[in-house]
Amino acid sequence: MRIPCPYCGERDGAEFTYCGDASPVRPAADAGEAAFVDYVYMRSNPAGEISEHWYHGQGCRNWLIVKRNTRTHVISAAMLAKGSAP
Amino acid sequence: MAEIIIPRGAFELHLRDLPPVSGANTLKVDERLESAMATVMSRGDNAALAARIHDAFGIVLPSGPQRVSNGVEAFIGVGPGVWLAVFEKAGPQRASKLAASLAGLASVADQTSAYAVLRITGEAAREVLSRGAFIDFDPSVFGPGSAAVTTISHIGVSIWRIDDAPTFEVALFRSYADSFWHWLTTTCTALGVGLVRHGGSARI
Amino acid sequence: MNRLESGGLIDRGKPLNFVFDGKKLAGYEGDTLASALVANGVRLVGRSFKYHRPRGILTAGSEEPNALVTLRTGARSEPNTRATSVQLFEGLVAESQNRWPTLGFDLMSLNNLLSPMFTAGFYYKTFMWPASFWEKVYEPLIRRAAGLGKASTQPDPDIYDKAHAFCDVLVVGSGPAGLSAALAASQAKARVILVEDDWLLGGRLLCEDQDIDGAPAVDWVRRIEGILTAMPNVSMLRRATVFGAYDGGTFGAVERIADHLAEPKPGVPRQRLWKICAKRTILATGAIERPLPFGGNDLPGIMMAAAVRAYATRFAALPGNEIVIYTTTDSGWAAARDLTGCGANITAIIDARASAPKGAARFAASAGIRVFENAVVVDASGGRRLRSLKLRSADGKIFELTADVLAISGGWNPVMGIGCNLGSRPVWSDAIHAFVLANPPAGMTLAGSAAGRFSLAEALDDGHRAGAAAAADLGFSPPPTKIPPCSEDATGSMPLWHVEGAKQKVFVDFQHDVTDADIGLAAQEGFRSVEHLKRYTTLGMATDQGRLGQVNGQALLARHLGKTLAETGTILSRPPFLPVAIGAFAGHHREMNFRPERRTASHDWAAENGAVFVDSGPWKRAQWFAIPSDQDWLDSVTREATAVRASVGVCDVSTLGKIDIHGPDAGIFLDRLYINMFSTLAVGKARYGVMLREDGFVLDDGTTTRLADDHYFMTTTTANAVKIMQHVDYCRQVLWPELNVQAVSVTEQWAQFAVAGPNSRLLLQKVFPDLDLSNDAFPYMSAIAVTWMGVPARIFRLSFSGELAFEVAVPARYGDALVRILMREGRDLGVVAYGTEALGVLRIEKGHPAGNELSGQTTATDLGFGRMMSQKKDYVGRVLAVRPALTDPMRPSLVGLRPAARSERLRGGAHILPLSSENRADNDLGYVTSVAFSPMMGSWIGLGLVSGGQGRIGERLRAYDPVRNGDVEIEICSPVFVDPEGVRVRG
Amino acid sequence: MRYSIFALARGALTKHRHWHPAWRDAAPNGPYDVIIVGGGGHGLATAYYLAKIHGVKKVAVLERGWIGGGNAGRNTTIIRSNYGLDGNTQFYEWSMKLWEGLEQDLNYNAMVSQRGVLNLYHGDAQRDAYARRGNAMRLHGVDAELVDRDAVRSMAPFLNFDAARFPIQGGLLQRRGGTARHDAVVWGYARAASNLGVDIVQNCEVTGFVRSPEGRMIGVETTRGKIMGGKIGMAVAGHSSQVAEMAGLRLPIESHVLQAFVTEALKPLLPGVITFGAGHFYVSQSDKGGLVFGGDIDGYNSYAQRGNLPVVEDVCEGGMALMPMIGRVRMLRSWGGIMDMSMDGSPIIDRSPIDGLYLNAGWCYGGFKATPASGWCFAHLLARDEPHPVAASFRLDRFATGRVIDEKGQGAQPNLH
Repeated sequence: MRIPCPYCGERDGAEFTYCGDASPVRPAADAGEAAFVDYVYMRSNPAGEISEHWYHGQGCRNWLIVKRNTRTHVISAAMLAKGSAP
Repeated sequence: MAEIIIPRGAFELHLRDLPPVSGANTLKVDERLESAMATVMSRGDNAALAARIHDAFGIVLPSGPQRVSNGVEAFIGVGPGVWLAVFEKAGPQRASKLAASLAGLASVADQTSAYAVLRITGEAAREVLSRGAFIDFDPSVFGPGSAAVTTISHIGVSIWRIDDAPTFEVALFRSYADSFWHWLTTTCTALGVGLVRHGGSARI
Repeated sequence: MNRLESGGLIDRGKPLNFVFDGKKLAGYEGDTLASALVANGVRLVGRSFKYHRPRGILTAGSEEPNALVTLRTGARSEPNTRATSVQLFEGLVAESQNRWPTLGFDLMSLNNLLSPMFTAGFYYKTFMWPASFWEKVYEPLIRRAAGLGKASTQPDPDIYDKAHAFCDVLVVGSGPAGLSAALAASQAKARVILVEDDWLLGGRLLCEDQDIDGAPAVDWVRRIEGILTAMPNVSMLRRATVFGAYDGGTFGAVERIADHLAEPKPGVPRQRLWKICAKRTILATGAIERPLPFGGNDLPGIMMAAAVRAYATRFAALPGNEIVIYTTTDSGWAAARDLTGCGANITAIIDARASAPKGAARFAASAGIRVFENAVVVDASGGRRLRSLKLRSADGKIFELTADVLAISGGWNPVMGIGCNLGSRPVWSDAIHAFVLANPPAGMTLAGSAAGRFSLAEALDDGHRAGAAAAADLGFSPPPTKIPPCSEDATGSMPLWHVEGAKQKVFVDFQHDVTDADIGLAAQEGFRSVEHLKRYTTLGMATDQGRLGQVNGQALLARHLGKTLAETGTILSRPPFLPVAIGAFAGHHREMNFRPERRTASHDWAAENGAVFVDSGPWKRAQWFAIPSDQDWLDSVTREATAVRASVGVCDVSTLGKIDIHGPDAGIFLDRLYINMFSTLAVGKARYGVMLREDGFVLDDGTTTRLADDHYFMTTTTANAVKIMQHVDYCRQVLWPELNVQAVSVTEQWAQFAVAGPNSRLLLQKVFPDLDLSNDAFPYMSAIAVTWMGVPARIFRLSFSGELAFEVAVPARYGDALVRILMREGRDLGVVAYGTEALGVLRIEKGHPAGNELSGQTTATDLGFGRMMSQKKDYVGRVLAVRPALTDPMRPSLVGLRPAARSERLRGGAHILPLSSENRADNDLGYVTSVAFSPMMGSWIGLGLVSGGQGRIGERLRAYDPVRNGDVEIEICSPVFVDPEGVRVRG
Repeated sequence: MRYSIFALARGALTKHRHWHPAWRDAAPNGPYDVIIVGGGGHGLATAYYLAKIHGVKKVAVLERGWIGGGNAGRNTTIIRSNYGLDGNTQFYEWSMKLWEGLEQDLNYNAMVSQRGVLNLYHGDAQRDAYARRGNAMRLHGVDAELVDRDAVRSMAPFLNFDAARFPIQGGLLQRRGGTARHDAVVWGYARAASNLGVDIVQNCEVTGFVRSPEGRMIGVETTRGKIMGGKIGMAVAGHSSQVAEMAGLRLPIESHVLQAFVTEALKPLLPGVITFGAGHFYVSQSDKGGLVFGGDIDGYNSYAQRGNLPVVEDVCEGGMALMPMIGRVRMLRSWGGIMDMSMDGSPIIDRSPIDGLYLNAGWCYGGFKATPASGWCFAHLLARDEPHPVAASFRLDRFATGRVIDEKGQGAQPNLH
């Protein structure tokens, strides 16, 4: 897998750590337990396009949002997570 | 206690055993011990930081993975808003002086001891490095001034190219030095490349 | 000798000696092991997998199912090696496999007699009674009979390495299509990598008597090779196999650097794994000839026609003196022409098609060859070699021919395995009677025979187009090139999957002994998808991965089901394309070099002082320091721990993760990371903190110091250093990007030493004479940055041991100097160096949780930190930490333990049960997390997680440890064994 | 017809004309009492036990492709019950007990081979963690032995003891662990279930659910038409989220690819299953002689049934660290299974929030070995509407309550389990 890091350029997937679906957003502190249970545990797990978090730990040390197809592994976009909405 | 403490290079013992003369198909290698290094992290206003650095060093701060040098100081882009500053022949307090001069614009962490930096020069350097790093070192892609943070043999490295010799520098966390040396020497042997000690250290 | 006097690509001036099954033989430079065996008249080379039938060389390529040998001996012995792919070298030693006692007389061939019972899947129907016999009797028998070669039990003495490459266009295969493609792309100035499996470029052109540009094709190959070699933008890998296509245009290839030598030169790898990143790929991997079905079609002497042609043309070796050709293709006739040209004696050509191709009759007549049109071979016979065959003409007449070689040609299957790796599915083409890859993955093109365009002219043209198009696609401008004229070759064929009336077994998968009847039985028993067929009969699961027989088998299945091959389909090919040595994937990451080692700045000093090192993640840490008077490790550890409590000790704690956290919002940021407050911490002060995961369980702990208003220095456990750095980056980049916080790991910048014990202040004062380290000036949990002999240093008043203690940090380059000075200056105080074991003893005596307690299954409350959980702020894990199961008062929580009889030993991992209870899970109260021999207590002590925890203090329970035969009565106590009031630490 | 050596001998004389299809290739014929979605090992086992133990008359198994084509046919065939946490231990042990009598029960040789599973440890903390697990097993009546380095050496002398980055110090041994022939398990259950009247419907993909006006699940839409059923059980690990989505549910599950590998066939070399405690590598040898091995999942969400090169390298590095004599042995094939990775690493066998829909999901690495008990317990749940005692912890609500069963202590990050 080749991940197009917005800073480093395209790199081998082995340089990155995966952290799953980027869609769930951490609820507000007072959102209550159910909201946190949903945020922490429940996943859409789509077969197709997904926006996900990858960490370029062996590169620029940035968290990325990568748009990838889980059926084909084709990556259509990658951006820095900081300042991007999933 | 009136004594002098001596810094230890991470590759000291390995380099000591290398022959000093170069011959055909050799790579010159030495450890950069006289330089100070620091991680410079922008606090948000990259333009102001770049201006301050330009004023201080005459260096145009790179916005991507490049190395820009004025011959004595260099800034290497290692991430968005993050640079590795390298100062040739600088003392152990250099990083804190930099921190003071960039106060408010950047956070600075001294990394002088954290990284062991090998300078590698010679025809075979590109091939040797590409054995380990999944990076395209073709001169059309990775010319002088190019930089990359990646891994070699499971070890995190920062690599930048300095000149057309070609000369590369490879920075890695010093605790990995022995394992990295093993990779370097076995790779050179496999390629039939001899390692020799760099004579002196050029100012670039 | 079956060697021709002239011709071929062998060097008759360089004879090579080799040994097969103990027999000394000779071949030439340029031979494969198989061609040398052919030249020596060796027919029988192996035994089949299941029935142990005698088998000879069938092919001349990597698809060989029969001629598998064990190459070399001892530690270098290499089972299941295809003789057809081994380049002959001086002194080569090979042994046949899967036979006992000898290849000629194999007792296991008794299986052949039982073959009427040993049908597809027979083992699923029997060996069930009695149940205990499976492991003891049946399975050992089956396992012994199965398998092929024997693996060495000695470590592989050779080395392997890895390399990376990038290109615009990757061309796989160097036959006419591949060479044309490489030429076209490279002339357009694209960066090209050409990979060839063989040691020579040329592919089929080496094995056929063809002309290109008015000269022998081999001359053209050499010319193109010369042009490509001279181009700086072309790299060529010979003896290299592209074994897999992976995501993003990444390809794996293995280069066999030294397999053609008796052994590699010192330091030179045997093989190299290439990871190639290509923008465009051209698969010019050719095609493989299909066998034909008839009884006894596995007899030694029956060979693929293309193989017989290759042995004659390239290797100047004839496999027999009386050759019959059986074909359904025009290429079978082309083979006959080439063979005749080499002087082979072809007695007959049988073409199953209604009529032979144009011009065939004239050729046959002039060569004196009998021709049978519209006829099929029904059975072949002989014992351990072919002697005669029976054929049936269209009108049902039976003819019998004698022959020692039968060359068969049943059509061509394009080789497109790599193209299927990313999920593209082959589809059946009625035009060429083969599966083709109609929709290759993006960026990949198939060219020549691999695309089902079988003629030489098509291959040259197709390759050129593909190469030019790939380059043009990337923005290069291919110059116009003339495609050279070449000899014509007809490519007509007719599929033939089944023959009626065979008396003997008709083999479909040769190595695995899958027969026509097995396919029928599978269909009859309901195994009707190609996947079921494969799994039930093992069709295509042999070392040739079905390259030869799979389509034939699938066609038979379709026939049984009354369907077409287009309907039943085929199997998706997965990596590796050809079997790859495990060593090649591992490279030098094996044995001691499996993973890199991290050494602290004091490593050499520790080694000089008797340190025994322990793995702590990737780090090597001193576990204890053995001195001559120590009887054993426990002696060393006890001595070290005692000395710390009595005077002073020094321990390298550099491996703890260290993170610099900067920025105006650093305090608020830390408040959200830790359960307790850090924004309120004063500059120059340190605080112990606990972090949770968002699910409410403990993630990590450590002390964090405020060095300036906008600068904190965080420490993590050694084990979690990398994880916490990632977590910090996640929190500041993803969760709270609005906070102005910068963070970077400085773990490696600082060598840090704990100086602990009542005399630690005395020692430090000697090393830092200008500092006031008194309690008033520098109380517990203080920190200061100083300059020590010209270098920056930091001193912290922290204690993991519960003693008066400090931690001193200097830049790692000076770590070695610092530890030597500390030890020298402490000599008159009786300073000891202590390792991780003593560190463990001291922390267990103080009840501090560490790795064994931070198991990822414990909560802050479990570990006694419940009261640290701030109510005033949001932090990671706050909400889910209060779920019912995490706040259940009966959760196991941290306690101390002591053996009731003080002389007894405790062990970590023992479970805790009530006294005189049954040894049952429902009596399980918890377990022992950490143990140590405490010099202070004079006994073993432990920490444990016990249901009801603190409420059980004083209670007698037992530590039950059946896996080590332990059952020790224990007393639950406070986890703080030493100085519970914390007087020493503030001393 | 009963399978036996005598039946085979008869076949030898009659050209095997007497064999029938192992299972009926049924057409949908509803309404059914229970519809099982998913014709893998778990689904077929569930159907078999529903018919056999609970006497449920009309049971259908719907498979979108061919039975056993998913993870049942894409695993490394290991069976074991060496789990340490309450909830897991008793469940996997029940599975092991069922394995031990499976072949006689099904009259099908699934080649259940109890040649032992040995988990190696390389340090004191790992030893104590294995002791903790082994002791938990013993408290549950499961066999477990902590063996030292010498004992490991006598069992597997070819391992790398002397030049190791992480030297072997010993291991946790479960002698009753081992392997079973994965495809045969599927076919054996299919045959036995079919013989009891279960309809196994292949090439029948579920495309939606049919709900009653009250919201109860009463049937499924399929590529072969609407099929009605009293209860619907999902056993589609790898694709649980996809099927659940049709019912409007989100699950605490991600789909990840796990690669596995087999070498060319070799004469007997390995005694049982060995796992390397300092890297990602485990290995056994099949009856055909191939070394079957694997390691970690690739670690990213995937439905592609294939992985990437870094994991191949990582696994082989582990292999060469542990047994450097396999350097010249060649990898023949690789494959990728889609793992239903749950948020705590443990499975779910429970009612869904929708009446009439039942879940069997989230098997992570444990799916194959769990096959018999999963079928047994899911059948129990479907038939009696209450959890079977040995699967009582595998509840869907445990993520909300915090009663997670997290063997690895990694929290809600499924790619780390």
